[in-house]
Amino acid sequence: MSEFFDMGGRGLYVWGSYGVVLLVFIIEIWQVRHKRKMILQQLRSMRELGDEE
Amino acid sequence: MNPQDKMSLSDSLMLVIRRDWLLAMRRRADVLTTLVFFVMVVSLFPLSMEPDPNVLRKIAPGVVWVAALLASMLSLGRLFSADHADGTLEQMMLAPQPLALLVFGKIVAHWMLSGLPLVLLAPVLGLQFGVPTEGLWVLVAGLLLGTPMLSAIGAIGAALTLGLRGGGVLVSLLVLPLCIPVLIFGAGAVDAVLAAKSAAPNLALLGAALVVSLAAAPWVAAQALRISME
Amino acid sequence: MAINWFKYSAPSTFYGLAGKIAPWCAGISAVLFAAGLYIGLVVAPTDATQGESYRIFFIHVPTAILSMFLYLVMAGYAAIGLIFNTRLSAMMATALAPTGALFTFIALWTGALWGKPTWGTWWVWDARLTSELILLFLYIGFMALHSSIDDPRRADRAAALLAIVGSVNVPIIYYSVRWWNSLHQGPTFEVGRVAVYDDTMRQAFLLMLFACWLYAAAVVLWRVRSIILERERSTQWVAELKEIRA
Amino acid sequence: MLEVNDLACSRGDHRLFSGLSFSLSAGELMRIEGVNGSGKTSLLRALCGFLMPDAGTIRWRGEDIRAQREEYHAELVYLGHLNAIKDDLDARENLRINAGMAGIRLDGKEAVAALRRMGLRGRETLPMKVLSQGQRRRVALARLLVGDAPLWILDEPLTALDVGAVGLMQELIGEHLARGGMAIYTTHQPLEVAGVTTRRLALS
Repeated sequence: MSEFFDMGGRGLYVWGSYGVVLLVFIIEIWQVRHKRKMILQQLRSMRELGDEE
Repeated sequence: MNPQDKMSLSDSLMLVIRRDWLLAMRRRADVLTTLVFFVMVVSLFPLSMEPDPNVLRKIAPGVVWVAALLASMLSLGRLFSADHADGTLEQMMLAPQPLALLVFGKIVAHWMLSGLPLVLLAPVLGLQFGVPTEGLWVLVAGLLLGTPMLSAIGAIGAALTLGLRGGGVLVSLLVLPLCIPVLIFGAGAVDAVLAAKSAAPNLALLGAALVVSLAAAPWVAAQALRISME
Repeated sequence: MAINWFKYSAPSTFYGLAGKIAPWCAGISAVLFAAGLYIGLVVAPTDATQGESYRIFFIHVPTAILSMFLYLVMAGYAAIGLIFNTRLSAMMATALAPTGALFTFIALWTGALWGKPTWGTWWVWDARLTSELILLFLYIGFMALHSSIDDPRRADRAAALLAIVGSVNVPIIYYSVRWWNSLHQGPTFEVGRVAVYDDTMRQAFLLMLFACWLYAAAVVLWRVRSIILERERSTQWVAELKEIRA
Repeated sequence: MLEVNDLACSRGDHRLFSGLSFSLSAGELMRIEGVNGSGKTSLLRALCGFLMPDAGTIRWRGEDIRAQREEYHAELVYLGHLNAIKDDLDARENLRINAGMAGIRLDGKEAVAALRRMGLRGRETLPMKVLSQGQRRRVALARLLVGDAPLWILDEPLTALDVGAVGLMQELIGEHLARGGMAIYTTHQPLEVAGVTTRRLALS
């Protein structure tokens, strides 16, 4: 197992690559979800203001 | 109105060029600023390193080209912004001539005022860097073919960023990547001569790119102006 | 039976459609990633000349290919939006840009991590890495222009024109950089070059390529749903959505 | 001559007006009315072809204006909020260049005559910098005196003008209509031409 993570002494480079990819994907998915949450919230509050009128 | 009072396409083109020239002559400081900026950027390089003549000769074409690129970015902000601010651009778009033609005129004027002076000054700067005579000729030839392209491609960026906050920085961000081939071929031509090879392929590619960009860029910039003026 | 494409080009229809397709893309993408990573990192044999570090290939090359592909797709949508004045196309172009830029960034990052163990430098001025760098500038330019224009319609149209000009320039830039590179260093020095001699290598590469592609599709569809809501906020159909009434 | 059919325009994603139809023929004068932000300027800009309408058509002599841009522009004079005047040039140079841009060759004498008609005698060769706002507006309006374009589109032409100049404008528009021209304008000040009924178009 440790041999697998060592990658013939190149572990830092290989895992550095795949790790950053994972990180970027997580950030992007979080950002997309966050954006959706914000816009839904905004639309709901717009709707509530509209109902009061 | 008499028919001879109407203006032909070439008359309109000349009018735009003459107008921009006249306006620049009333404000010579703007033209000089660009030129001084160009000289200053080029002169900073030897000061930032050990002035080894061999190294200087090697980096000279790249330095001169990068400085020319930056200097023409600097002057791009003025290409349409003054005309936009005072309403002249609206009138230009309502001219009975194709807008692309008038934009072409503005590109030519911009090149004569900001590109041509750089071309004329470049050999002097080349001498400072110890570039041999044959290299200087190729440098001038390359700049002569390349700087009109910078004005043409730059016009697209200037038209797209018309009237925007921070337009000056944005225009460089948009235009510089598109100008990279010009830089590669232009500086490559001088490199080739310094390495005792022929500069012809580089210059031929520059020439071809010049023809294509002068044919396409005014039209694209005209479309960009229409979008920006909406 | 003819499909009515115009029906799907209406933001209101596409909003629902995208919501149905995106989870499938994401799910299949996850399965393909799992398979591709297993084959690529465990099954595929060690490369004779580059050792284990060649395994970066399985992520570097797919993201590099997709970064260029996404730019062309983005420019295509932008062109359709500019010519036919369809609002949805412009929204798709806007949604594609961030994902394309991130793929470009990944290609650059993994390229640098490949260069270090293989040639001893973090950065090589080879054709692919240099073009990727310029591509990143083009993506950033697109997003910067779009976000600095307040009027959304002008922003769509101006950015579309820029994307089209950029897509004409991408091949010119790529070949000029390649040509410049061949004069100075010779073509042997290229990141991403691996002699694929084993079937498992090919399988892993294809799996990863499709996984990345579907990932991009899922994220872009999700993002475009938010953009649609934002741009259509004053319409009746948005007000009637159940996620807003709730 | 100018026909507008079912026109709809918006700024950004905000709809200004829709379903607007009218036509204007030789000798007619039309005033666009509406409160601030009702889209008066946008309508005029759409009529010039700057602004792409969301829906509807604008025809000149029976053909869409976008299909015949250059021909249409030759028959149109537009004066907007901005004067299109360069501070670094004098009044005569400004007028000659602006006329040239509109495809009209103007010699020095003709330019001076037009400027004098606008009440700028003695100011013809002064740099624009030293002229007042009203005088600059007069230089811009002098564009109306050169050329023979039948359609005038004027956005707030009376801004910064004194009483005398307003009278002059009324006179100029009257002459233009008598020649078979047509004019469409917006204004917040009274502008009536003797013997012509002004048609009114209200934007809400």
